[in-house]
Amino acid sequence: MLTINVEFLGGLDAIFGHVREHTVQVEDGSNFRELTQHLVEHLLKDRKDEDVFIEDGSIRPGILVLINDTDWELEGEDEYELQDKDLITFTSTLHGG
Amino acid sequence: MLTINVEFLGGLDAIFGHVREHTVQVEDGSNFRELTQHLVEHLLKDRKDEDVFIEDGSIRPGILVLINDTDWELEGEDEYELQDKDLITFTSTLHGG
Amino acid sequence: EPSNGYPLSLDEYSRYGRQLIVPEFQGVQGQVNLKNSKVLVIGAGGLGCPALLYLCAAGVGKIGIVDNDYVDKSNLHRQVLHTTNRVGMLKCESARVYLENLNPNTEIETFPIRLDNDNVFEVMSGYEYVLDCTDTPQTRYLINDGAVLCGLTIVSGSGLKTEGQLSILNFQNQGPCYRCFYPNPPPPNSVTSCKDGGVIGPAIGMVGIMMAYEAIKLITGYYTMENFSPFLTIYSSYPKQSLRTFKMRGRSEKCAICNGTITRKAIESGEIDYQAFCGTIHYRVMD
Amino acid sequence: EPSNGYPLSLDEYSRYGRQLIVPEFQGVQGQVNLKNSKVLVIGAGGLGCPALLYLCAAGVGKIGIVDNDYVDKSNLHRQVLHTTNRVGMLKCESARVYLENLNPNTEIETFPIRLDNDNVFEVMSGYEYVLDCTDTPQTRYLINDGAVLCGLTIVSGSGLKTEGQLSILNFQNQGPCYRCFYPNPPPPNSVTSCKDGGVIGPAIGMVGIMMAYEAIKLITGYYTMENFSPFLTIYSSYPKQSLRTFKMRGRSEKCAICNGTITRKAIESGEIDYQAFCGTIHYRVMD
Ligand SMILES: [Zn+2]
Ligand SMILES: [Zn+2]
Repeated sequence: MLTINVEFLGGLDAIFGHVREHTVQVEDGSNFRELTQHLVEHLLKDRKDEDVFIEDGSIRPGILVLINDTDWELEGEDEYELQDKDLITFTSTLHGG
Repeated sequence: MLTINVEFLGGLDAIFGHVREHTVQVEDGSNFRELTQHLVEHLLKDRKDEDVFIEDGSIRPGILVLINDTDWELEGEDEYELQDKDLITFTSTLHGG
Repeated sequence: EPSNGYPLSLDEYSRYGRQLIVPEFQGVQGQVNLKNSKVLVIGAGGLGCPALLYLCAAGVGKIGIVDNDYVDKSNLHRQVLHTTNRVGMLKCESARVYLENLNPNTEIETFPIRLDNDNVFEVMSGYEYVLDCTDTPQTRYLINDGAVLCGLTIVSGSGLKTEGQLSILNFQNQGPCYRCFYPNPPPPNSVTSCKDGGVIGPAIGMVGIMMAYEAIKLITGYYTMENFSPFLTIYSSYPKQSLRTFKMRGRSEKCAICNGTITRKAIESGEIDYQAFCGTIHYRVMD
Repeated sequence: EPSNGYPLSLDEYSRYGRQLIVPEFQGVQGQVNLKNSKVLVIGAGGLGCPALLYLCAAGVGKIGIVDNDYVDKSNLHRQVLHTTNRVGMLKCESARVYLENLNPNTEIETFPIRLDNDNVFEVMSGYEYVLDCTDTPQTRYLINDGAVLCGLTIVSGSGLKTEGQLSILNFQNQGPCYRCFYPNPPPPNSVTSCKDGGVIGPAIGMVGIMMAYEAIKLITGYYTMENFSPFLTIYSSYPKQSLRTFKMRGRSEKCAICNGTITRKAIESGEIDYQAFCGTIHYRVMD
């Protein structure tokens, strides 16, 4: 099993029990898409909030995803193969001024 | 040998070749005092600047010392036994306002 | 005015001396660059107020302020460039009153208008840098597209509640832009404004000052194509004040503005409809 | 004035509404705490200006400003609460002019004096929090000793060139103090002032806003004996803007002020000589 550290910032913790930092276990060889599925199934408090997090099978626009402090686009997005002790950060883009 | 990461902030890098981050090797079992001695002998550019860094055989007042982001006073100061991959931070206390 | 071949006047040396002796500031050349720079600040609210204060104080030669809002009492807990006795005044004019007293060397141009497809190119012409201090996605996309087409580097800031975000976009017209980062807008119901979500004054103040600082680094020439790397910095204030910087993607070939799919003509004709792109904005109705 | 049993007036709800809806602000009680709070700001310079702006805007009930300096043109690149047309005015009075317009709800008390052994207790009496926005070690030790003996929590900030430092000291009269952190002063020749070393405006501005924010967290009741842990935060601005927070020692039994060795009497009699303790201050001569 892989141990993955997950954090929800920018107010996203609201749909994950108001907890910002989580540690989850996923199977060896899992990719990012499988982690997302795991988060929806196990960490999301209310499945009605799924569309706050997911749109068309991937992370919805307006949520930034960082893999070890790097834009997930540089790491392969949904296809990224998870490594043990990865830090995955989700945060809302903010628009207020 | 132990690999120790050392950083000089708050302008202290000026006497260490204007380089903020260094990696040094010290012998297993070394304590903090021995690291300090090593820095003076190997990293200090000009031995005339020793009193900017050392006073009465220890780090001079006005320099903050952190061991892995923790005040060195909580870690035993000069007697602290170094661990492999420790991060040691030296920074000047600032007084400007 | 400078005289006898010196690049700055005695008055300027005495006003700016404390900053131009700091090595990272790039010395007298840094100050001369600031003096010759033209910076457009869009939004004179929670982000714009502190950004304007520090840009003007530092000696930016010309500052444009775009805002068609009026000072309201509910702004004053965070919009510290406005005052109780200027409630009801246009924010851009309220800002001008103070900034002209802070530093008479800075020329202030005010635009009491809402930025839109028809005026964005005219407003941006003549400016080199733009600070996006606005508060809706559609305005952020509009500023982005105008800046990419006009060649302005963008300092982008935002904040809400206790957090903020900071980026440099379209760096030297070669770095990634807002659309490169965010090709698709967020669903409109996921967007919260400061009005609805609230914001703590110093939280948005921190982001505003960081924006002014990034603009100063750009103008003084600290950033180069060699050392610049696309980033997004996040400020959080609880439980402790902290900053984290993430490494971000570069310019994208798929970006509709960077690859030329969206043209100036398409924007000016209204073919690019920012309201439609970002969805119906229910939260605007609550103004 | 509040009426009908509401803790805040309608005017106050409209002025502070955007901040008091943020959960971390502790709601209406947070605002009432601010309204009833008395904060002393020592130094109306590079740190004091932004701190004063955001404390006053947020609704602190009473702010004392201690500064016997006059506004000089060389201050204005960073001391954004003063203006060119107020050059030559006392800084504390220049600050008052602006702050009274920013938020008439805040009572401003000015002290156009240099803090010393003779006046420190009188100045501090009646205040609950003190922001140390000063620029020499001897004043920092004096403020510390006065605050510990008078029971004030200290928000301590400092900055130079491109960096800054931030701490909360003597938290609820139980946390570590400046002397706990620094029992021995630095050698006088190692101390650089903003005058000599220079400072970039937004760098010191960031620390000033952080100080205001920490004061707001203290006053609104966010920090408790349970969640408070001694810290020192370092702000750096090059190559990127960053914050790092270090875990610091607790109150020290060996600390001369915390353990009662230094008494009010010893300070008032001049037995404690801060000038002698910190050494001859050559850089003061250069003023
Ligand atoms: Zn693009
Ligand atoms: Zn103490």
